[in-house]
Amino acid sequence: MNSETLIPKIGVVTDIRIDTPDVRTFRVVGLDGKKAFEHMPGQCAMLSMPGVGEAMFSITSSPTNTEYMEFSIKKCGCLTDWLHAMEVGQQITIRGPYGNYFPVETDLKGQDLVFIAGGIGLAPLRSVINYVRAKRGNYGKLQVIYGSRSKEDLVDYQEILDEWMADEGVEVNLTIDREEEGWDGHVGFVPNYVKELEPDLKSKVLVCGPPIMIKFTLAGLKELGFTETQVYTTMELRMKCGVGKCGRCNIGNKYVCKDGPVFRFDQLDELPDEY
Amino acid sequence: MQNEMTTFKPKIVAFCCNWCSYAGADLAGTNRLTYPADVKIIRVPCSCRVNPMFILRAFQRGADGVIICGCHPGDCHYTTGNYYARRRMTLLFSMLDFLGIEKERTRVEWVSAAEGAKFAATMNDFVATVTKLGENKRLEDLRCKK
Amino acid sequence: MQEMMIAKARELLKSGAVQRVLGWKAGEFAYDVEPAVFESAQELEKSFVYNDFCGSNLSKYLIAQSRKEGKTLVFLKPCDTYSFSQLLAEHRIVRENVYAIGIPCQGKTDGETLKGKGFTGILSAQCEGDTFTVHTLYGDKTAARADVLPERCLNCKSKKHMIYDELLGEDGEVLDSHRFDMVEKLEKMTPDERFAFWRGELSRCIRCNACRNVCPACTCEKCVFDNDASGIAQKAAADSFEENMFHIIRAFHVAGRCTDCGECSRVCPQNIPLHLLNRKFIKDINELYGAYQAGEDPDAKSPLTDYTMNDAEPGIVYHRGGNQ
Amino acid sequence: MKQLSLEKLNDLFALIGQTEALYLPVDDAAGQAAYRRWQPGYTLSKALNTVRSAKDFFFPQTENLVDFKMQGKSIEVIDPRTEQENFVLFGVRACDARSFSILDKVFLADPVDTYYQSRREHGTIVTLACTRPEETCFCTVFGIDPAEPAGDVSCWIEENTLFMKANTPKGDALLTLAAPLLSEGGDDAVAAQQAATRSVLARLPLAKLSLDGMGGESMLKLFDSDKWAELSQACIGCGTCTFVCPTCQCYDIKDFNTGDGVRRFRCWDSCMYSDFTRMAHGNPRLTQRERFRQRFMHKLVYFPANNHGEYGCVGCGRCLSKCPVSMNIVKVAKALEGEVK
Repeated sequence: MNSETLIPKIGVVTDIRIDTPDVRTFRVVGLDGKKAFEHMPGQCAMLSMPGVGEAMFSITSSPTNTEYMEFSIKKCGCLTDWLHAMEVGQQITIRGPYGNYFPVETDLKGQDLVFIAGGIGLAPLRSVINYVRAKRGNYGKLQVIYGSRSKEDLVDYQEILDEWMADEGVEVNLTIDREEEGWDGHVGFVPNYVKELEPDLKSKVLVCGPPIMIKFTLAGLKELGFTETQVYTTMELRMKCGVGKCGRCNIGNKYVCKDGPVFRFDQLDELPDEY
Repeated sequence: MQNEMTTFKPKIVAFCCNWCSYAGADLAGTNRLTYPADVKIIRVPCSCRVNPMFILRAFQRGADGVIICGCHPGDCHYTTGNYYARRRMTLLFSMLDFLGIEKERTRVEWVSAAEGAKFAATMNDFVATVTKLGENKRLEDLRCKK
Repeated sequence: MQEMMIAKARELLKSGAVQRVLGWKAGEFAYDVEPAVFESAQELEKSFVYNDFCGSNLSKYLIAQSRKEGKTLVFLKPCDTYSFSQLLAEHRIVRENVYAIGIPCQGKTDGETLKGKGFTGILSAQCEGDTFTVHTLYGDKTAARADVLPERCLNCKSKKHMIYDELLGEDGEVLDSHRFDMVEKLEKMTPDERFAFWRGELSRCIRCNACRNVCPACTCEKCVFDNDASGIAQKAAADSFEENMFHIIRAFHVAGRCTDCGECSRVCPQNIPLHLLNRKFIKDINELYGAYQAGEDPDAKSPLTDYTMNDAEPGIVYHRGGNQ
Repeated sequence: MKQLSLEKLNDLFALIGQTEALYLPVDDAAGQAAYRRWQPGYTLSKALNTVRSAKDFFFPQTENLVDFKMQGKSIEVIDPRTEQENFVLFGVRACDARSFSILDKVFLADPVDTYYQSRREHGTIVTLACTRPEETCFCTVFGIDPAEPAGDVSCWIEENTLFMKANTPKGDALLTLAAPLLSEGGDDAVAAQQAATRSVLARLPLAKLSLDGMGGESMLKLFDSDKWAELSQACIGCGTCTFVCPTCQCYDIKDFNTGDGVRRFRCWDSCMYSDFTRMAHGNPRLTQRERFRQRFMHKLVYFPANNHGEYGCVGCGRCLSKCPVSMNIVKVAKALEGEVK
C-alpha cells in the first residue's frame, strides 16, 4: 500500500454510465491510463473531489478487469451529487484499496455461491460475481437474487441480461417491489423471495443491501436452515482516513475500514449492535 | 514604505439592497459617476438579509472594508427590514470595535434609487478611509493569503 | 437547605405530583457535583446534594426533560430562573410539565476556581459562615468565601427569582452589581490594546464547543457551526480568524437573549472570559435601546426583534467607546 | 545522573534553544500552564500539568495534509510538508509520556502515519517527575510511576537543583549538548524525593481505582449495560474531555477552499459530537447516550481488546477537572464495576 496513504492519486473518469435515475457507474483510470491500483473483490477506495468531499466507495469492477476500475454510485449527498453532475474527462482523486475482501480464494473457493442484493447493494457484489464468473472453474453453482424498487432501479440491468443470464450455471432471479407495466418477472421483497427460492443449504451466501433488507434476509435464511457462519455481508459506516486511525467507523474493537467491510454474520454477533 | 502606501488598493465588498441601493449604484453608472473599481457589489434582497457572518466571511476572503447599503429608514421595500438591520449592524460594529478591529472598516449607508451621486460619493469616501487604514490584518484568514 | 430540598422532592415524588427530580449529584470529591435526574427517594437519599459547588444551571436540561411524560421537579437558583424564563419565552420548554422550586444562592464556587486560588490536592471542602475550609492532600487550608467565588458570583446581578411554582427559603432582591466594570475598562483601552487582549484570550480556544453546548440560549436543533452546508462548519481553530469568528457569531446569536448566567466562562477549559463578549452586547443594548434584561419579563420583546424609528445609526460606533 | 543548579536553568534553556526549538510549560494569561516555544524571559510553570496535553506536538489540532490546485477538469496534488525541524519538549509529566506510546500504537501501526512519525522522530522528550500529585491523578492505576517518568531524558527538581538522566540515545545526545552546564551526582537526592512522592501517591483518593473486568472479554455485557443512560444524562456533548485528553486521537479530514486552491487538513474530532458518525443514510449513534458510551468503551474496552490489555487512558486527570458537568472516566469505571462482577 502507498505509505503516504492520506495523499491521494489522480484518477481520470473515462466513462459515465447511467444505470438508474439515481445511480451512475463511473469508469476510472490513473493518469497513465492504467488501473490506479490492484484490488480484491469487496475492497473499497476513497474517491474525492477536493473542496466537495471525500468518501468511501466499494469498487464495483472485478479485479479480473485489467483495464480500469468502476464505481456504481448512488446520488445521496454532497459528493455524490457532484459526481453525478460531472462529465467524462474530469479528474478526481482516488486512494486505496482499503479494507478486507470476500474470501474468494479461501473459504468461498469451490463452493456454491448465492448472492443476495437489494438496490445499490449489488455494487460491491458485482465485483465478486464477475470475479467468480471469470474464474468459473474454481466455484460451484452461482445464484444471484437481486431486487429493487422498480425495473428502472435495477443497477447493471443490461449486464445482468446480456452477460450473467447468458452464462451457463448462473441462475439469476430478479424481483421488484411493486407490479409495473412491462415487468413479467417476480414481484415482492427480496427476503420473501429468498424464502420462496429456497437456495441450496450447502451454499455460501453473500448479502448486501439496505440494513432492513439484510436484517430480514438473514432471519429468512436462518428459517431455511442456514447458519450465520455461511453468510457474509459488507458494511458501510462513515469513514475519513480509511486506515483505522480516525476512529469514525469503530464498532467494538473493529474498524470497518480496516477490519471490514466484509464480515461473516457470526463475527458481527460478537460486536456491539451499532451499525 | 511610501511607495507601498500609495499603491495599496483596498478590496471593498458592498452589500446593496436590491430595491434602493443597487438601483442607486446603477444610476451612478448610467450617470457616468466614477468610483473605484475595487468595490465589489453583492446584491441582496434587503439590507436585513446581511447576516453578520457574511461580513466576517468577506473579511476572511480578503476584503479590507465592508459596506452595507440599504433603503433609507422608513423606505424599506419590506417596510421594516432596514430597521432590524440597523440594530444588528450597530451591535456588530460595536462588537468588532470591542475586539480591537478597526471600526472604520465597516459602514452602513442608506442610499435610495435616486441617489446615484450619493452612492458614488459614499464609495469614494469609504475607499479613501479604508486606503488610509491599509490592509486588513486583524480579521484575515492566513490560509486565504496567496 | 439540602435536607429541606430532599424532603420536598421526596414528598412530591411520593404523592405522584412529579415523576422525576432534576438536581445535583455528589461526585468523588467535594467539587465535582454533576447535574442529575432522580426518580426515587432512595436515589435522592444516596446522592442528592445542594452545596457551594452546585453552580451548573439546570434550566437547559428542561428542554429535554419537559418533553418526557409526567412532571419534572427542578431546583433553580435565582440566576437559573432568568434562563428558565427566557427559555419559556422562546417556547423551548413545556411549562406544564415543570414544577420549579426556587432556592436561595449565596454564590457558587467550583474546583477550577479553588485550584486557581492555589488549592491543590482537594479532598473535600466545607463552608461555615464566611469561611471555606478545604482539606487537601497537603493539609487543611482556609479562605474567606468572597476570595473563592468566581467573577460571575462576585458580580451577581440578582438574588431574586424571576419565576417559580414554589420557593424554599427567602427571595432576594435584584442587586446593583458591577458586572459591566470590566467591559468599561476594555472600552477605555485603545483598539490596539483591546486587540492584543482578545488575541491573547481567544488564541487559547480549543473549539471544544463547551461554551455553546452549555449555553441555555443556544438551543438550535442544529447549530450553524455544525452544518456542513453552511460553509462555515469548522471543528478546529485552524486559524486566528476562525477563533474570532466563532466567538463573535456565538455571542451575536445570543445577543438580546443572553441572561448573563455566566455558564460559558465557567465551563471554558481555557478560562477565556467569554461572558465579556455577551456583556458587551448587553451593555450596548442597554445604552442604545433602553435597559433590557433577558429573562426578566417574558412578554417583553427582545431588542433584536424590535426597533424604533429613531434608533441610533450604526455610525454611532465611530463616536462612542474607546479611543482610536 | 547529572545535575544543574536551578539558577542555571535559563542557561540550559538558552543552550538547547540555540540549536533546537524548545517547548516548555509556562503560565498563560489565565494562570494555567500551556506549552510555549521558549524565549528569554520565560520561566517554567510550577503547575502540575498543562491544560492541553503534549499530544499537540505529534498530533496537532489542525494539520495540512495535502493541497490541491484545480484547473478545468484537472487536479494537481501537492504535498505541503516542509522539512520537520528537531525540537525538544521539556517538562512532560509521566502520564503524558505514556500517552505517546498509546498514540504510537495507532499512528505507527501499518500503514504508518508519516505526518505523526516524522514529528516523533524529530522530537526529544524531557520528562519531569511529579512531587505534588493532585486528587485527580490516577496514573498509578495504569502502572505509571510519576516519580520515575519515562522519556528520552528524565528530570527531577529538588530544592534548587535539577537532576537529569538520559534513557535513550536521543537523551544522551541532549545531555552531551548540555554537558558544559552539568555536573555528576544526585542519585541520593532523587531517591529521597521519589520515596516522598510515592508515599503521597499511596494516599491518592483514586489510587485504588479498580478496572477489573474491563477489556475485551466483557465487551457486549458492558456495551449493553443500562448504566449508560444514567451516566450520560448530564453530558452536554461538547468535546472538552476529548480535546484535553492525551490519548484521544480521532480526527476529521476537511477541505478548505482558500480561493486559490483547496487545502485538505485534518483536525481533532470528538466521538462526543453529534455529527461524528452522521452519514447520508442516517446516524448509527443517534443520542448522546451512544456517543458517550463510545468514548468510554473505546478507552476501557475496545482499546485494551486490541492492545494486550493496555487501556486507552493514562490517568492524567484532565477530564476530571475540565468536564463542564463533572462527568469523567473515573465515575464511569466505578459505575461499570458492578456490571462485570
